[in-house]
Amino acid sequence: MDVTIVLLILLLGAVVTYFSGNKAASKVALLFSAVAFGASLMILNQYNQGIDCGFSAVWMTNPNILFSLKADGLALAMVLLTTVLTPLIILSSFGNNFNNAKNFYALVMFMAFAMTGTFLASDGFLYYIFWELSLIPIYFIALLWGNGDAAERKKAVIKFFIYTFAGSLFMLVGFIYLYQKAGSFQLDKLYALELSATEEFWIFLAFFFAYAIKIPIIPFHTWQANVYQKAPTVGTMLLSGIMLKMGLYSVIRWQLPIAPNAAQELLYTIVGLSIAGVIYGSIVALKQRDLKKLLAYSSLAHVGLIAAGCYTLTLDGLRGAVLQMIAHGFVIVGLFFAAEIIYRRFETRTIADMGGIRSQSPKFTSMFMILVLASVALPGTFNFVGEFTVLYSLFQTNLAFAIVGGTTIILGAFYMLRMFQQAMLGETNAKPFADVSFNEGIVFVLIIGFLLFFGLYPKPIIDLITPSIQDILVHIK
Amino acid sequence: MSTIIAIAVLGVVCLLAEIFNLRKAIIPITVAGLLAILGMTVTEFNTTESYYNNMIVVNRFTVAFSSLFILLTLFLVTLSHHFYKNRPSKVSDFIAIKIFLLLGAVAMVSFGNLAMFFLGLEILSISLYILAGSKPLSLKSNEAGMKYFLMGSFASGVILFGIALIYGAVASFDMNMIYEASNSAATGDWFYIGVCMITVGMLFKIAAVPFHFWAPDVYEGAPALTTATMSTLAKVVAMATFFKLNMAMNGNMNFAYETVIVIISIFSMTVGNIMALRQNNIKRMLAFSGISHAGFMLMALLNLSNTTGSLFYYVTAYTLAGIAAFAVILYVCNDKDDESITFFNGLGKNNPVMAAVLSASLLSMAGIPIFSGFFAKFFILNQTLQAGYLILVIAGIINSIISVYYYFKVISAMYTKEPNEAKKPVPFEYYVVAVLAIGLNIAIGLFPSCLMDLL
Amino acid sequence: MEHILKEIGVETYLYLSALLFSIGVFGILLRRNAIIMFMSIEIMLNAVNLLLVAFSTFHQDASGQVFVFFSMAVAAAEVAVGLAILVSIFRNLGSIDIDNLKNLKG
Amino acid sequence: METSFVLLLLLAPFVGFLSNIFFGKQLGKTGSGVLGTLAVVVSFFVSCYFFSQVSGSKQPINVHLFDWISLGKFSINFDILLDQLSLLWLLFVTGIGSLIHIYSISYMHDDENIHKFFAYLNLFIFFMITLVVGSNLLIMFIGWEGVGLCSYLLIGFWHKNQEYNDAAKKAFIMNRIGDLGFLIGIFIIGYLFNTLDFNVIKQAVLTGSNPEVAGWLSIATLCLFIGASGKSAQIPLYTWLPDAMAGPTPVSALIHAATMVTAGIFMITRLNFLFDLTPDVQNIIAVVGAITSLVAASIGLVQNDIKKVLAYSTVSQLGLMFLALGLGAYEVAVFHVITHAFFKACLFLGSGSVIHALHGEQDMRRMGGLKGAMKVTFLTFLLATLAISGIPPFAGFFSKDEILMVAFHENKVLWVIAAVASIMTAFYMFRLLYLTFFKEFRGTEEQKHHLHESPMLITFPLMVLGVLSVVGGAISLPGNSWLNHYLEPIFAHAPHEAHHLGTTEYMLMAFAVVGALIGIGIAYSKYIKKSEVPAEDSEITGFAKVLYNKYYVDEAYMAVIVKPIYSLSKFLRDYIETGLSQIIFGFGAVADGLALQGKKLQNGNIGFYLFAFVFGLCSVVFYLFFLR
Amino acid sequence: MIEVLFYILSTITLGTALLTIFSRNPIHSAIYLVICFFSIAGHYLLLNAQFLAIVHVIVYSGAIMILMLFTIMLMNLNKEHEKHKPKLIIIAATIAFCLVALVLLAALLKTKPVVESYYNSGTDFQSIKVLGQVLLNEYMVPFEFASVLLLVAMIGAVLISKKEKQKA
Repeated sequence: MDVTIVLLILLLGAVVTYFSGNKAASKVALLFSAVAFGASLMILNQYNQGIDCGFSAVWMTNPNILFSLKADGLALAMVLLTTVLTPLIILSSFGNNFNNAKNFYALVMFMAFAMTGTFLASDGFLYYIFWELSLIPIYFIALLWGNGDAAERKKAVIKFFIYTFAGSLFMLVGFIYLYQKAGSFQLDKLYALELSATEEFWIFLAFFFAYAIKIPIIPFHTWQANVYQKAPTVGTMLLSGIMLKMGLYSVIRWQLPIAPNAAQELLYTIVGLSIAGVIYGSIVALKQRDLKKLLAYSSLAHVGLIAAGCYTLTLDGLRGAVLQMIAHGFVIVGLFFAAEIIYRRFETRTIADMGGIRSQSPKFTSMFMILVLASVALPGTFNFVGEFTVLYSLFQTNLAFAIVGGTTIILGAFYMLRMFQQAMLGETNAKPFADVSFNEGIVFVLIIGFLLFFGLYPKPIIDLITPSIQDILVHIK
Repeated sequence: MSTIIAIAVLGVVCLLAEIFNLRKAIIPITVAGLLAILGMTVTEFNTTESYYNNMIVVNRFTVAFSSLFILLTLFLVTLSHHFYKNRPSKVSDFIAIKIFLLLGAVAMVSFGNLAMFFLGLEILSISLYILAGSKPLSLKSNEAGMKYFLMGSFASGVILFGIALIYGAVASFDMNMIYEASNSAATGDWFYIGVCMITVGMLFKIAAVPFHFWAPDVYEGAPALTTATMSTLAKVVAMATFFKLNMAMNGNMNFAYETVIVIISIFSMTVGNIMALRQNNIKRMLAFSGISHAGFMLMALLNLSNTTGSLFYYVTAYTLAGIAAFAVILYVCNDKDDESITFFNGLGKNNPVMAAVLSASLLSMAGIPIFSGFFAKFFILNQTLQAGYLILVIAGIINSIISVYYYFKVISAMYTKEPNEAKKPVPFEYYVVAVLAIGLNIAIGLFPSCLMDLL
Repeated sequence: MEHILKEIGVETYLYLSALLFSIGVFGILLRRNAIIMFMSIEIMLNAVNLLLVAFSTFHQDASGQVFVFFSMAVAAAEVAVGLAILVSIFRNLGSIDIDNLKNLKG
Repeated sequence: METSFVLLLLLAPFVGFLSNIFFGKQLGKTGSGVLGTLAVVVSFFVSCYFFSQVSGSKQPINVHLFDWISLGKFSINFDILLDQLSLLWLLFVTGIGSLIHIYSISYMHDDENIHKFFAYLNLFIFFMITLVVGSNLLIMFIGWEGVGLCSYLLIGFWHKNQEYNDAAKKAFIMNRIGDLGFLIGIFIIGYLFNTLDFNVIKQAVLTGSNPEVAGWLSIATLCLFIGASGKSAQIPLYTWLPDAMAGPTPVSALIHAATMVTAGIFMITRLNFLFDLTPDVQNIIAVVGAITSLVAASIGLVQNDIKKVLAYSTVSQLGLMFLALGLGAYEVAVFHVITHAFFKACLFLGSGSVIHALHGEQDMRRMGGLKGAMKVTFLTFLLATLAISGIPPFAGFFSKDEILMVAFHENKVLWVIAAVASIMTAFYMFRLLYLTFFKEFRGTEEQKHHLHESPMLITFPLMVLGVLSVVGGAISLPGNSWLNHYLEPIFAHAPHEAHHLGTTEYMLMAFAVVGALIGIGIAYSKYIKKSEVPAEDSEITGFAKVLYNKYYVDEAYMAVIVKPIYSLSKFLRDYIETGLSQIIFGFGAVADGLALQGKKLQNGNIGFYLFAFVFGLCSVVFYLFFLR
Repeated sequence: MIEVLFYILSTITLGTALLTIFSRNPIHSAIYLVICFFSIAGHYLLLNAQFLAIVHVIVYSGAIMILMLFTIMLMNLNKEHEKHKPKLIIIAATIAFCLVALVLLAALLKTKPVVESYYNSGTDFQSIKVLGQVLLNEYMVPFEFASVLLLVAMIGAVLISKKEKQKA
């Protein structure tokens, strides 16, 4: 059994979901995504036994392109992240009633398929295809099932699409250029390529443009908050939980090993930029009125830190970044879900219109609180492991980076607690607020359980990703 | 050769069918005939031969492109059935003209002599003038026909002048002689002036900037099916012919000529895309999009020896997407006076399949992966970069970005806006053509090798 | 008349037809009367025909003259179609002024 | 065996937390209280067990639980270290913790969320234990942040009041500022020593000093001190502690007086071998400590909220402890931590008892004359007040006196500051005592009617703590210190046994006592003799007003830090974000503008089209034949 | 003599061509054009292409121009239909004319003059017989194509100009 099975299950899931009719769609999608999760667990098991789960077949001879998937620890970790979060996200949407649910869930499944492919692909061209492919479903999800004024939403979504598309096209140019040099899109061939300093610089920049927009690193982030706000929560979760990680993962998998010298050269600039994003995102988040927007900016701050970790080019940096990616994936999904739950009850996302929820719904409050705490990287949560490692790597690069980047723990606490206070605490709200339902509770419990368990015992994940990161580091150094 | 004869016979048969009152049978007969011809052509694939004093050449290039043209005509003829429902007495004429148009098209890619080239070109052009003006009662159609006719004849004159100069330099119209002359140092400058004028004429035919002005007006004014023909068949015929001419006449293209191609390519892409941003008529929008695609296709000329496959792939991808898009446009705008984008509002609700087809074809044109349009662009860009024109590649990239905007404008109109009219049934032919064309488009996207390795 | 080209030179024919061609271009740009524009196109085509015949003599080759036949056929066909379109325009518009055909733009 | 006991020690409060969170409602009010208390008592007994083991064997106990985080060159394990220092802390944390739990059963009985209260308290104990027993800095950091979290939860326990929530948030964020320093310190230490384990670091430091390490080490210790000053409320991060009095009084007693705020002292003591290497930083610590103690004491002079007075007193006492730490007298600091825990817990619980009796009244201007109605409370309160004022032979006298002595030996200026602070302490503590318990009752009639002594569950802890305030000094009597002896293995250098009791020392003691008596005397003359009652808020003028408003530090922080950040945030949100957005849309606008212009070019005029054609033709020909 | 004849004919050709495009009455234009065509036929004769000359006169003057004249008369266009042209058009047209003429002539002038001798192969290459052979042997396929072309034009002319029954 190789990793194609996961892709096939997800793709099949998308098709079956589409034909299953509006009523059954969500359940079918849940079923298939759960099966995909099971399959990826089996792959993981195989991998741990030392069996190679990669797949490779000739796709085109002219130009020379292979359909090749590589399943090392890093890729598997990200695939697992995707296949874990997808069922959770689908489950979280059970309280919503979407028009045309079959289309919606089919798109969700398709997006999961594309993102999984992105994580697995080891041929640059294939990777690019999956990368772009994941854009289309989210475009439609945000456009058709989003909220707010239709015209503004359309504007935000098309901006998002064009912006990210623009970035990735430059990456495509980079890939074509590399292909001219290497005669292949294969990962190892590209790794082995000897490029001149100028070439590396431009290749690095071409990739950076794509990733900086996707991640996003400031000042390329302007699409983010609006799309997060306008998209339906499921879409926001997919975007923030998984899709951002595509960019970060790609930095580790593609950009750094292909252009290591340029990365070394630009280290300070780019780490600096990423860290500036941390501060910027945090400060902007402080005074947001819209809960989803606030979370979007918090996400901006967090991924800025992760990106900074990636670009330090140290083992700790890369490892911490991957850990933090996973942790952030979970926590942000949880937080957006909390926002969605409030929206389901109060029909508002404006923080000022909330407040006083705690006394009505203790369970929800506790769960939300834990997620908030995880997001501010309280020790004991998985986020702390990642953030600590990343900050340590920043420190190894430069003390100032660590100090400035470290302000995230202050500012993060600042805006998150401020939000929590305004949204949840205070005099009991006049509007009734039902506590979490069973379905909702399950999602929270799973996410929280994951965060706490791996916060105390991250070893399995660390052991899974470390060898592949070391492999990559060999090419970077 | 047999292809050409068969097509001519089929055209005459159409005309005869009208005489014998077999009007109903015309389209089925034609479709069947075209299918047979297609089969026949494909079997010729590996032969390389020339007929009648090298008037007609058959090789992989001609067979591949001829097959594509036949396929496109097949689609167009199928669409005709419903499109000309209200003008039953003219069906035979329309179909016959389309078949003869195909004849001209096939002649244009399989010529071995400039006389054949010129006559093929004129058959194609005149057929199109007629088709463009084929709604005599509509002033728009008149205007389109007139504009196209005047400018097309003008371009024909320029091409003819070029041919004359080449004849003056080579003393023959035979392509083999011309090829030799182009590679010999002794050839006089007349030859190059001639090449230059033919180039300009062909640039007009593929609607490259600054010879593109006719395209939007004519596309908009002509009846929709004619626009479909022009934007798919006619455009790629011209492109293929241009490519073939360049191979024969410009084997060792000099740098200045390449520069001209680069500049025109960049301008075509940019002007086409930017102008398309503000269009409200979908045919007009597609005209501009076609101009930008012409710019992309021109890139193939910069790496002549390697790009045949890429070009073929590109034109196939582009035309299949175009046919699919026009099938939907015909369905939506059949009973309307124009083709405003607002008619597409809510198509996603009224008719999800057709909306999906149109979305897919627009995505393909925009170059979004898994649709073949992406691969087409990728292959072309790859070859261009191989030829060392990074600047052109970047211009192409930027233009792809711009193009996304207007393609997505239509897509989002289909899905987000409320329909402004009741649902109407989809004619069977439109449905079949749309699905088939987009299916083929996606299929060649999944298996690009099947076309890339042909040439 | 055997050696007309020896006396006049093929270049002179070139210049002549180039000029004639230019006049055709001039006409088509200058006039807005569709019929006159057609005539201008005919002038252009004739310029080319003249050139072809000159070259044919220059090369002592018949194919140039044969090509002229095709060119004439094309000219005839074009005129036929062009006039047909013109007639329908005249029916609709009562005029053949090209300047009235500006509805398609933008 | 040891592992399971360690787990019991750790998990007992955690289990208490979980069961209170999940089943607290079902257990009923008393039930959840008892459960919570039991959990801590279990931990207390386990601590006692370990204490007896370690003090017997003098061998620290090391327990490896599991691997945790791997970093580049080393990995961090979840290990437990039970040595003399951690056990000492464990004892008084769990001991005082147990007492306060007992107290809370009654004190919080009327609160609907009492099960949550106990859950949080248990969680706090759990984290405090983690903090204390961790064998490396990162585990300490877990506990460190964890207690911060519990502090946040408990300060904001009455979450319907947004002011309380503000206070909670402030506490958490201020702590986080310190935590960043702590984290950076951890990084530097990890970088220098490739480990975070205390014992390994200690070995590395003791066996050989790496010269290049020194510069970094100063930064590291400074950063750690910043961390400590956040948690232990030193200048400039002290302002959260007085606000933290928003929480229920047992919380103030447990977290914000006895245990959590001493975590900073614990950490510095734990790492004494590092601080010893960086005298510059030690000096900074001493100065900061002294100034904090003076500033806080001066603010305490005029406060009218009973808990606020105690809060500033806590800050002031913590300052004294830091002074001792800065002077290298770690064992003295520890001594004062312990005695302070006794009498300050007693004071807070006593004030809680008073507040309880007055149904939430905290303003001393509305109290008075309570000694009749609340005898036990008054008595224990008096003992504790005497202890904090430094009257022999109460516990506070010995510990405070040792600090003053050390200061006198090391630096006279610091000694003067500390002495002044001590005098002030005596004054405001007795001011508090007089205003609360003496003279006439100044509250409403209804309150007066309901005045009563608190129930047994409240007075029992008071009595225990009162006794401890009296006798607590015995653990480190001058000249014959059990504590110093006990802690010896912890320190890199031998404790300051230098002050054998000579003339100077006796002089100093006498001076301290006299100073305290002067303070008491002033208070007596003001509030008993002249029966003064502090003025209402609006009537306070002059320097007193500055003091009353805490030197306007909160306002300054607000104006200098918080407000600018808010404005920046608004500015970024309203201008920069939209601006950046507009730049992107700008590209679109440019293309759009071009499209509009282009539409004019596409004018439908065939003449123009032909002209363009001709022009293009000519350009191409011209370029190809004349320009190449 | 031939030279003189050539220049006279050339003058007539260019002059009538210019008159064609300048004359305001379409009928006059047509008549000038016919004269122009005759002069071109004269050129053909000069070049010894008698058959072509005759065909030329028949096709152009006899067929095409008659067609045009018919159309003009059919539409009753002998009056001046054209409005006053804006200056811009005149300027643009003149510029275009000058450009084309200059560029073409300059390009042609720049080419090396033909120095090799004009040869007379002596073989007959332009008699009717030879032309017929070339046309129907070598150029048989294009010839057929030309017929297709005319067929298309015929169908098209009918298609466009035949009045249709009014559509529903």
